[in-house]
Amino acid sequence: MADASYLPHEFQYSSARHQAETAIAGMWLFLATEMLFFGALFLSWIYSRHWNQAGFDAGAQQTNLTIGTVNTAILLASSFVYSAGLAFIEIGNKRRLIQCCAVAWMLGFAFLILKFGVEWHGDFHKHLFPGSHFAITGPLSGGAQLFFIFYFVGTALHGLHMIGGLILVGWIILRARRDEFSPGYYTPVAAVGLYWSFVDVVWIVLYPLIYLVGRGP
Amino acid sequence: MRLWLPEASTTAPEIDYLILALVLISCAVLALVFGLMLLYMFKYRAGSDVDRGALAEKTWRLETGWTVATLVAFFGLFLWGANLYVRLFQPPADALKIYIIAKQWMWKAEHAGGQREINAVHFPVGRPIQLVMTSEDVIHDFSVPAFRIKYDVLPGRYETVWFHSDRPGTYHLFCTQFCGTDHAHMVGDIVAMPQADYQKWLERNGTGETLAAAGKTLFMRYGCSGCHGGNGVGGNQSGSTVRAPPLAGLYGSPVTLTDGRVVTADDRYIRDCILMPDTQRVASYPPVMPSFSGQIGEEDLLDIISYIKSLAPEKPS
Amino acid sequence: MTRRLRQLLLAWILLMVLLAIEFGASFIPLGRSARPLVLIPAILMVAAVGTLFMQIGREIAVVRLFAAAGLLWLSILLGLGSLDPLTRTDYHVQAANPK
Amino acid sequence: MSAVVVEAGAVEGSYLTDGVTLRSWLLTTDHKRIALLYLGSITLFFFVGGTAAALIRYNLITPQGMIASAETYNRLFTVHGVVMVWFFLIPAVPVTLGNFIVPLMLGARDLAFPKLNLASWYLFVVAGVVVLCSLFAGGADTGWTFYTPLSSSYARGHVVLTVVGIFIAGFSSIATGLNFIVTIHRLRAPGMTWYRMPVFLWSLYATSVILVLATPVLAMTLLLLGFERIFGIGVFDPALGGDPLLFQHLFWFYSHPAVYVMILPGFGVISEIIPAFSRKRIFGYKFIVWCSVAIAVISFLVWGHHMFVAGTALYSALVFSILSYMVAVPSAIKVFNWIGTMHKGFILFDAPMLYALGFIGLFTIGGLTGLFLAALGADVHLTQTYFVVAHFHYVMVGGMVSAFFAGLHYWWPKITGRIYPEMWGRAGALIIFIGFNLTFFPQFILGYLGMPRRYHSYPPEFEVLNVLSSAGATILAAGYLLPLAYLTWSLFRGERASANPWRATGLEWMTPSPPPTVNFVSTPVVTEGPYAYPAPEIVQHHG
Repeated sequence: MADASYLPHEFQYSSARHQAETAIAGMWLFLATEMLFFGALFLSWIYSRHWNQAGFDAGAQQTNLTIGTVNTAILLASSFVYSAGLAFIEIGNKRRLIQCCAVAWMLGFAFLILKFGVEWHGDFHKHLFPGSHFAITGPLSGGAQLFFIFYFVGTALHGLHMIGGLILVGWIILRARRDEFSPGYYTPVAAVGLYWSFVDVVWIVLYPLIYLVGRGP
Repeated sequence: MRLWLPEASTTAPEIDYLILALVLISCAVLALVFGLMLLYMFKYRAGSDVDRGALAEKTWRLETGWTVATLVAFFGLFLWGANLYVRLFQPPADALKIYIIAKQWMWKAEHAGGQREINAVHFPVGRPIQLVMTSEDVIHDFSVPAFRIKYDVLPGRYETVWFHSDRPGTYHLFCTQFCGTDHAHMVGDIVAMPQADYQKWLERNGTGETLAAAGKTLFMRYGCSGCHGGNGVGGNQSGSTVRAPPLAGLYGSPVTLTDGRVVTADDRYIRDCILMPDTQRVASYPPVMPSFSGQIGEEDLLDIISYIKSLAPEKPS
Repeated sequence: MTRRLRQLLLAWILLMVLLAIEFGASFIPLGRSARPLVLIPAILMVAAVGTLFMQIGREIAVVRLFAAAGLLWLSILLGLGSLDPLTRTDYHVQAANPK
Repeated sequence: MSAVVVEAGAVEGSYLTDGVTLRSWLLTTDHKRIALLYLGSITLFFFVGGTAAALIRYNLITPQGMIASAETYNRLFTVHGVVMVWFFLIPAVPVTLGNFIVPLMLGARDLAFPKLNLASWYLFVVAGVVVLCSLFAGGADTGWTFYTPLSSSYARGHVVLTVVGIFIAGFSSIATGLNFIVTIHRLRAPGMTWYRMPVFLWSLYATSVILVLATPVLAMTLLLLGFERIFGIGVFDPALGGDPLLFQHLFWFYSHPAVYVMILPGFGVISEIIPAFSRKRIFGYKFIVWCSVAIAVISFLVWGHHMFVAGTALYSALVFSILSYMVAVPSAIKVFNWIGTMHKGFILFDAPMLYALGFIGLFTIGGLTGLFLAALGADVHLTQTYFVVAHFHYVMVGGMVSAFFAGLHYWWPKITGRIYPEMWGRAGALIIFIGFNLTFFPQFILGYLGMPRRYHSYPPEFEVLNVLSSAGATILAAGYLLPLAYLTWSLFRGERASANPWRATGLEWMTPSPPPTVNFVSTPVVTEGPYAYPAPEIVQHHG
């Protein structure tokens, strides 16, 4: 962070830089808690798959691999663009920051449309929502339903995090338009960037768990 | 008021020794902690002018000393407890099997001869007894304090405990896993009887139909015989169109699964085959068996397993 | 284009390559129990995002402590947590002796 | 770090007089005021949970149960567990004493994220209101452990509402823990190196590590439980191929470390009080602080000992048993160090010290009986009986609640600027110690004799011990009402306290009682380690 000891800061800190570094550290610690939050979901994946491998994989084969892969690429791009925006504000280019945030926001939005508007829609259409009308019947039905529980819970929670992220990125755009950031003060941009990338990280793990592991030969 | 608990099984004294050892260790530590505390409270109270010179500055040696001492003691206790635990859950091969089905809020017991009882388990003294237990709804727990045994009874799988009692008598059976409104009423009697009395009891309560006989009827009714053959001799040998493994002599023998594992066909294995055939495919047979999950009740299941168990190995022709 | 932007672009390309590898790897015929190996590229991608986008190396040391703690505790949860199902034998497994 | 100069005019009066409107309290970001807001909230919950406990003991006076309906009894112990665990024991010391003292001890003006601190109180209040709503709507009858499939498919009460309350309370915990960790890392006063931090700070650091890393797992677990109950998703349901033991693993992954959340801050409080009232440097400082950290880590490795008879794998039981012994070692080390601190001190018997001595005794009993439950063979007999109930009440009530009262009395002059009546304080400590032992010691014997926990009625041979326990509970209840009365009295009538009434060390005693809003007029500079009490021999020669 650029040295900015002349900037205002809260009274428990010795400098604006001290405060900025602390805020970023707090964000990282929050992300560590998020790791454990999703960790519990991953443990349920291990259990469900361990006890019902064939059914679980049969469920995975019903997922929409194309959308899943495209969405992964979209999120990676979004994270990349946002990071670029952060790099721009570090050298004082506010216009580029706003542009990058806007692109990142739109990519994130596209992800949500594809995920919930198209993919979930298709899944419901194919009766893949667990319950009495579930598409897969026979001995593999239970395991396949467990898979789709993991799928729906996992993508819904990730989707909620995405929506939270979109709100935060939108907030950064608003504040940037009000000219509140400078090379000396851009802590919120960096903190939201961490969160945005973390949402990406969660998806990077969910993607193979949902689409790839069960897609055996 | 009674402050002792009968030691009615062969393992009970062993567990009591371990508990006694723990009590003695605890008392020694408590005597040390309270003793030192009271001593210092008196000796070093603010008003006393006892000598306080030559304070121990080096704490390192003392710290390491008591850390190592606790570690060694703990490791010993671990080994002692672990050894008991492992033996507690390895039933001897010759144990008499009694089946237990738990449901909100009662215990049902079934004997091989078809005798059924509720909230009571009668068994003979002088030989090991193995309980094969499952639940129809929530998790319960089969606990007999006089035998020092306890194990959770889960829905959807068999758990097992065993004991060996030499003391005839009636003991408490408790459900010790909270299971809903009448949890406190899910209690019963464990009745240990001399061998002769047990025989009489069996005869008095006999229904005329053993578990295996009831199972044979069910084996036909659920259509098992369609593929596995009328006497469980296997498909293709009795004119059936589907090739299914023979069941005669299956119980207790090793089975090779498609993924290469070799398992012993016991109660749990047969149960899983019926309910989740998908996970237990036997090598060299086509995966055609449907799951009977949700279609056979726990009691019927036990009957069918008893029937399969009763099928003697075929004589080689 | 600044050095940082070039670095970000390269990071993104690296991520896309890893994604392609992962995607391709999922078509390799693997046994059911070996399938989770396709997670390896994903773990590399996570590491790449953490170091290149989130720039964990640039922050104060305590940040790396927090991230390491998160990972350590995650591994405790997954490791000890799966110890039970992976070693739970519902029936005795004997040494394989093909007849 | 350089000192920020605060104008002299900014420190007139104390944090209590800096704004007297309701608004100035409800929108405050001052850690000291938030601590008081929390103190009020958890006191309320302590008495809600306590009332449930009293009714439980009342019911158990006769074998058939004094309360007609088993359903009511089941809901009572569920409320007791939920309220006491999540709304008293877990928050108690961190959010009240911790919130107040941590910045003062560090020489900081506030926590790192004051708004987050206030938000955590509001989350706590919302969570509490939700749980109280579910309580008034009839409560749940699952026990605080919510085992599936009972809680997901069979129980009738307001399980989802209760779970939602706990879920929200979890975020409050995370916010507090996160705030403490970051504060301790980043806002130490100049010269306050790690090894110059009082043990209380190390304890709260370790506590916060657990709060931050275990609570998210609980959040996901409760979420899955809620989904399972509403949609029947089946992750924990064997009928669909799910595993009810997964729920227990996830639940105890949180709840076992949470037990250490309840006791570690207690260790910290005791480690402040024993040196202060022995007028002596703490014995084995580095051992004590690293034991706190060790407990925070190892406590995550032992959850399986709650499941020795639950149907887990044999190997996993063996591994968890030996790890459970490992976590007992650091606790044992601490007990010896406290006693070592008393050696050759000048021991004063003020109320905080009496509570602290009670803590050592009761915690030692609680800890030792934990060894019974870690020993696999013995656990099979003792688990799920009153032995377990007695064991964890010795640790949590005998240990943690005693420590909370010890700390509350110790820092009361600092927090309120008033002195509590000393004789009443000592009487309270004594009555609680006696009442506690009468209540819970008989339960060890009941447990050995096989009386299962959570029983509304019981076989008549257990009656005498149960009556004894209930009789002790009345004494204990009186013991807990006493401090409520005299502490409240002292708020208005108590003698004014000086800055350092105990002549204790620590930065919190270097600022006026009650402290000004900014805590310190000028940022203190730390030049020596904690507990710099003069060596006993010097005192003896000159004093």
